[in-house]
Amino acid sequence: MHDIPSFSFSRPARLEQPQAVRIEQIVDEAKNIKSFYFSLDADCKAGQFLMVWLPGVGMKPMAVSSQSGKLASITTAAVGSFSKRLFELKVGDRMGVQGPYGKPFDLDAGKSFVLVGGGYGTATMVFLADQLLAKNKKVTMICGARSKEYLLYTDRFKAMKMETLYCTDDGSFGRKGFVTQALKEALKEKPDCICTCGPEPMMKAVLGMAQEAKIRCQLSIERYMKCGIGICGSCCIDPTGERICTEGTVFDAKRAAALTEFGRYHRDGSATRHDF
Amino acid sequence: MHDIPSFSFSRPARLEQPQAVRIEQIVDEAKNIKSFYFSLDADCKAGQFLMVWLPGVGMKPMAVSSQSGKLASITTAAVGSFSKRLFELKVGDRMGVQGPYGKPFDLDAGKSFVLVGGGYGTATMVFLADQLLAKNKKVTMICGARSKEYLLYTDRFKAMKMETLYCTDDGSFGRKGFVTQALKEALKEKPDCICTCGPEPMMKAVLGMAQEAKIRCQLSIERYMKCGIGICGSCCIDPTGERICTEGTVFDAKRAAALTEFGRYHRDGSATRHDF
Amino acid sequence: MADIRIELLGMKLRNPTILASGIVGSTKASVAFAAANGAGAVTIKSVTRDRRDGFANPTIITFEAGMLNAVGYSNPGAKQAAMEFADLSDIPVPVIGSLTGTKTEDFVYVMQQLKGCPFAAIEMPLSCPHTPGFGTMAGQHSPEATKEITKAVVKETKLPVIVKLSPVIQEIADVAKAAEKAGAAAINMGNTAGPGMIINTGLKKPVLSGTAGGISGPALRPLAVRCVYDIYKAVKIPIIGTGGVMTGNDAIEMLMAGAQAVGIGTAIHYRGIDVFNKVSKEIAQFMDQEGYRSIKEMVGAAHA
Amino acid sequence: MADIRIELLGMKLRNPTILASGIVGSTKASVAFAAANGAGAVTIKSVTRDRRDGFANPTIITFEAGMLNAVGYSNPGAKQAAMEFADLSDIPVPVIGSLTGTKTEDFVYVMQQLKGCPFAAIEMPLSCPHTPGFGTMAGQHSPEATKEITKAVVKETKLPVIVKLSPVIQEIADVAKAAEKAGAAAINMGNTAGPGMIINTGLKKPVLSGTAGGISGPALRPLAVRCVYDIYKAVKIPIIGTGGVMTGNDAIEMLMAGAQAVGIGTAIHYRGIDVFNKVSKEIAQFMDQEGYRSIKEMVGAAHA
Ligand SMILES: Cc1cc2nc3c(=O)[nH]c(=O)nc-3n(C[C@H](O)[C@H](O)[C@H](O)COP(=O)(O)OP(=O)(O)OC[C@H]3O[C@@H](n4cnc5c(N)ncnc54)[C@H](O)[C@@H]3O)c2cc1C
Ligand SMILES: Cc1cc2nc3c(=O)[nH]c(=O)nc-3n(C[C@H](O)[C@H](O)[C@H](O)COP(=O)(O)OP(=O)(O)OC[C@H]3O[C@@H](n4cnc5c(N)ncnc54)[C@H](O)[C@@H]3O)c2cc1C
Ligand SMILES: Cc1cc2nc3c(=O)[nH]c(=O)nc-3n(C[C@H](O)[C@H](O)[C@H](O)COP(=O)(O)O)c2cc1C
Ligand SMILES: Cc1cc2nc3c(=O)[nH]c(=O)nc-3n(C[C@H](O)[C@H](O)[C@H](O)COP(=O)(O)O)c2cc1C
Ligand code: FES
Ligand code: FES
Repeated sequence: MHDIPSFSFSRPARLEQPQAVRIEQIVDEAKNIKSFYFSLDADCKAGQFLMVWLPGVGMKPMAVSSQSGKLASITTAAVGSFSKRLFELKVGDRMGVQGPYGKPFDLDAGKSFVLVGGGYGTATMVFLADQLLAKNKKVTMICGARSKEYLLYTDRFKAMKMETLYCTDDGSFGRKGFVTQALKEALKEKPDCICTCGPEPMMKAVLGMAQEAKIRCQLSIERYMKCGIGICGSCCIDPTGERICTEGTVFDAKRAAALTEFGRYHRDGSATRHDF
Repeated sequence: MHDIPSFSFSRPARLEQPQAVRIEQIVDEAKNIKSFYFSLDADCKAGQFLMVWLPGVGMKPMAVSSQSGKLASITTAAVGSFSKRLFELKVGDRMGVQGPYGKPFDLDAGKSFVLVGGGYGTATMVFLADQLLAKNKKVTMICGARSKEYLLYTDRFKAMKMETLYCTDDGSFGRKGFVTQALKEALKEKPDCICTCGPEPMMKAVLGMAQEAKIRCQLSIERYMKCGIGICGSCCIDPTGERICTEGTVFDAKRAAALTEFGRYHRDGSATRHDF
Repeated sequence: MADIRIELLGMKLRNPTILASGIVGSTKASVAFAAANGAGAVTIKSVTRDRRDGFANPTIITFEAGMLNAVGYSNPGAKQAAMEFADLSDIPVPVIGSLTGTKTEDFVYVMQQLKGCPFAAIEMPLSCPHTPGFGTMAGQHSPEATKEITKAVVKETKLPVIVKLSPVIQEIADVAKAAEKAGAAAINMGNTAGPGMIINTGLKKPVLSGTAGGISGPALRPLAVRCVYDIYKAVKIPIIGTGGVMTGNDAIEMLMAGAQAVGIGTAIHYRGIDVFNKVSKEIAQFMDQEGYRSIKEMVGAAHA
Repeated sequence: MADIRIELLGMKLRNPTILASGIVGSTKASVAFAAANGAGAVTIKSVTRDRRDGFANPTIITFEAGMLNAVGYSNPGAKQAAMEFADLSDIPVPVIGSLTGTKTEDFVYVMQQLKGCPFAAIEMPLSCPHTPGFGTMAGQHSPEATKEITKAVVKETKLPVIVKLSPVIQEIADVAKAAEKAGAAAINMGNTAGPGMIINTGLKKPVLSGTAGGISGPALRPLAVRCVYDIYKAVKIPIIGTGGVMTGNDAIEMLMAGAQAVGIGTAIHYRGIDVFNKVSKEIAQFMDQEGYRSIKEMVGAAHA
């Protein structure tokens, strides 16, 4: 009945609010690293994150580290006030979870993938491996950590149909040295795509190697996040102003290489700059 | 992702606001009665009404008197300030239209129908005849008016595949006398259903005859209406409090007979009672 | 099933949903219709000293986030209303009378006229945002005016008096305290917000004939919840939380903010006249799932 | 196609959509991103004297009728902001600086710090509803405070100063007049409403860490339109209409109420960062269909 154009648009069906979930299981993954399992009524993809809310404490972005049916998990490193309070939770306790958010990895970027994870970035890589293997892709996983006790998911990896290469700075498990060493070797097999998530200097090195070898590369980038939904701007990156929560978290090599800020500095919650 | 029931409900998709429409055609139907045609992007059913808005003047309920494709019409009697201003509009002018609202007639209440219309209530009856004939029902139309010059749709009726009986108080056209006379005869053919819309004393008489003859009967009832959407309560009828705009306009004989107010009194915009 | 009955101002309610004033409610039959569809209690449309036609139509429209109304207190006046509501014996739930006016004397006059009606409580809006001479347009929502009008009406009746506040004042707790001090038995928090305006771009005119109207429905809820939350900290008298309650979860938000019952109006448009039954069922479902045994356990829970 | 360019305070805008303050905007890159997606002009996030972390997260959530935020003016402080926005030569549209403070001296101080930045205009919110010490929580939205702060900042700069008002005051025209008298070059009408609160019923807590937050998006639009309509009758300086503009039709409602341009924030969530392009296209489409040749023809049309 409109003579006048009504310009209707489809409203987001989901309310962007935390929902109360119950913790079903807690797994000690490594020194100061735990996974928290809870039921989640949403489909997550590798590279996406959830906003996790502890009332009175805060709300932080956390990568999805697994999802099987309705059971999903995050994997958290105890580093500061939020993560330490999260560690005090027990099975049966509740927390708020919102999301998932962010653009995920492209699972169809080839047939063979090399995944490079460092620190809790491995959370994203193990979930990506799950999803790639489900699509019958060939996967090589490279994990780095300071030492054996910081290595994540060693049991989960063992049960997965892929090659896993461990690197520790002190040689306490797998090879001694950086993941870049292992990656160099893995590149000899000419994989179709490299995916990486971890400390930014590590990702920057991986990106350089991929570009040199002319192999496709996808990176999951982190920035300070408040809203997760593209409004607050705290995750905007120089010089394009793209929002990591919305245009990211996953960038391909070309888009990542254009980010002058990448590997050099980042901003905190007040938008104050800090060098890496 | 809800642990907590979210109790979602489907929100009405349509905004209940008048939309600006352009008057495409104006037809002089009878003395002080005109039809206004305009394009309407909604499906109307007989028994439903539109809210017609003239900015600075008012907004009034008007029965749908036809719809063919996107072209719909109302038929208005010039009686007071609103309708007289409506009569000043020309082809190409704009007005606001909102709706349609109300529960329509049940077209599947039988195979043969007798329709009894009086005054501008005939607007509803002619549209109902259109819709019944489109469903291959047998239709007999009975129209009443004071005199020939007040009879509506005589040309439209002629073109329709049904019998039409005219009654005028002064015998200036068709038979002399009330529609009840003609209805009495028509009932001899044992129609499946009587439908009526018009002055309330007329409808009350029709209802009585239908009940006596044990023939199904549907009535389109009017009450003062402000919102048309079931909120203001100005159309609530005694003793059930049903809203004519929402639970009506069409009532079957049983429900109508339970309305102690029907045929006896009605309320104005301040809810002050007036006897018929 | 959880027990969703409550006691409020001596009234026993089968559930905490109350038909808000002015959504139907001008006639006894219309509030009976809401009762027949599950309301725990019903409020009549506000009555003024004299008969009022209110604003010309359009008076009620919706937008994508809620509803706008500028009805303008149309009602048949105190004397006719007193007749309409003289006998409420066939309504199975408590009926709350509502009255308003432009001057304190008018409030008192209407109260006197309605004395013979068997209402369970009396409510007074001091908070309509769009009717000249009334509510916020007349400054009735200030702590001072609230105190004066409340005192005068409380003196006039033995019934508990509910004062209905406007969510437009940021220091809402001050107004609630003024009402409490003046003898109010409860706060209804509250009325519509705004006023707001919708312009039809094709006809280049504000749609409501009153140009601006009170905002109700989903758009209003967070504002109303915040006000209930603020008032709960400030007063001891019970609060009825009104504004945008659509679902059981919305009702529970109100309860957790500090309300003991909820008013429901606009939701009738979104979910039908039986929204009272639906919301009550959803409240019970929530309680069963979360292990609450009584409504009381949830009241004010967000303050812990 | 219709000509949708406008002139506002000496700025030439390719279309009447302006990125509202605080939706992205802390960095040059972030406002450039909005410009790259069609904004006719962009506003930076408000800057305060000192660095502020703002409220803890959650700071931004949505509900079915809009958005709630209590960010709390997080920003790196005036000195760092002055460096961030020192060179704007690569941004293809006018950039509006935004500053705020708790005291008049702070407004002046930030203005002095930002003097070197090539902004096209300066905007000052006196209207944040949820940050202690600022806006309505500090009474900055009264006519008196508006006058004092505006005067002080206007003295400090040659740039046109836009004063951003709060929709919570019913007598909004008085505030706009105070701003005009004090030398404001334009009114931005306006900021978020409320504040409002959302309680998570499972965790029994207000979701925002600031408990209450400003209401934006569709829920706000009728309120903002009404305020623009009221102000248009009271002042001669141009108005930027901000609040719940989602579509071209919404923008035209603002224009017809009396705005010369529209601010857009929350719609980025509903329709993506390119909402500026979308709304501009829809405005042009409407104009073509209805036969308008310039934006000017629509400004204030609802008052005729
Ligand atoms: C997309 C994304 C995915 C993430 N996934 C995980 C994950 O799977 N596991 C995990 O343990 N952590 C993850 N983080 C980091 C996590 O959000 C927190 O930063 C971390 O838990 C530290 O918070 P804290 O309060 O315990 O420590 P703090 O002492 O408050 O912070 C330690 C450091 O964490 C960073 N940080 C703090 N708050 C944020 C924030 N809101 N957004 C981004 N960085 C912040 C800052 O660099 C800070 O210096 C992720 C971050 C992002 C952006
Ligand atoms: C469901 C319904 C369908 C209607 N269909 C038609 C129609 O097809 N053609 C037509 O000409 N009229 C129709 N009407 C009546 C119409 O709404 C107006 O009442 C009529 O146009 C007179 O308005 P006025 O201002 O010109 O005269 P007024 O002098 O204002 O009113 C004359 C009488 O009309 C009645 N009336 C006035 N306003 C309303 C109102 N808002 N709602 C109901 N009754 C009112 C009152 O009994 C009043 O005494 C219908 C009414 C209803 C409720
Ligand atoms: C059409 C309409 C008429 C109203 N009339 C009155 C009234 O007469 N008296 C009153 O106190 N409140 C009146 N109100 C306010 C409602 O009682 C209620 O406080 C408000 O609508 C918010 O609740 P809701 O969102 O559930 O509708 C009216 C509201 C609407 C929508
Ligand atoms: C997350 C967020 C942050 C905001 N921060 C500011 C701010 O720093 N300064 C300001 O003047 N307004 C701020 N506002 C208000 C907006 O500029 C705008 O006035 C308001 O959101 C209404 O417009 P919208 O409905 O288009 O979002 C903020 C709004 C939001 C949603
Ligand atoms: S986290 Fe707010 S815009 Fe990305
Ligand atoms: S016209 Fe308003 S309820 Fe029927």
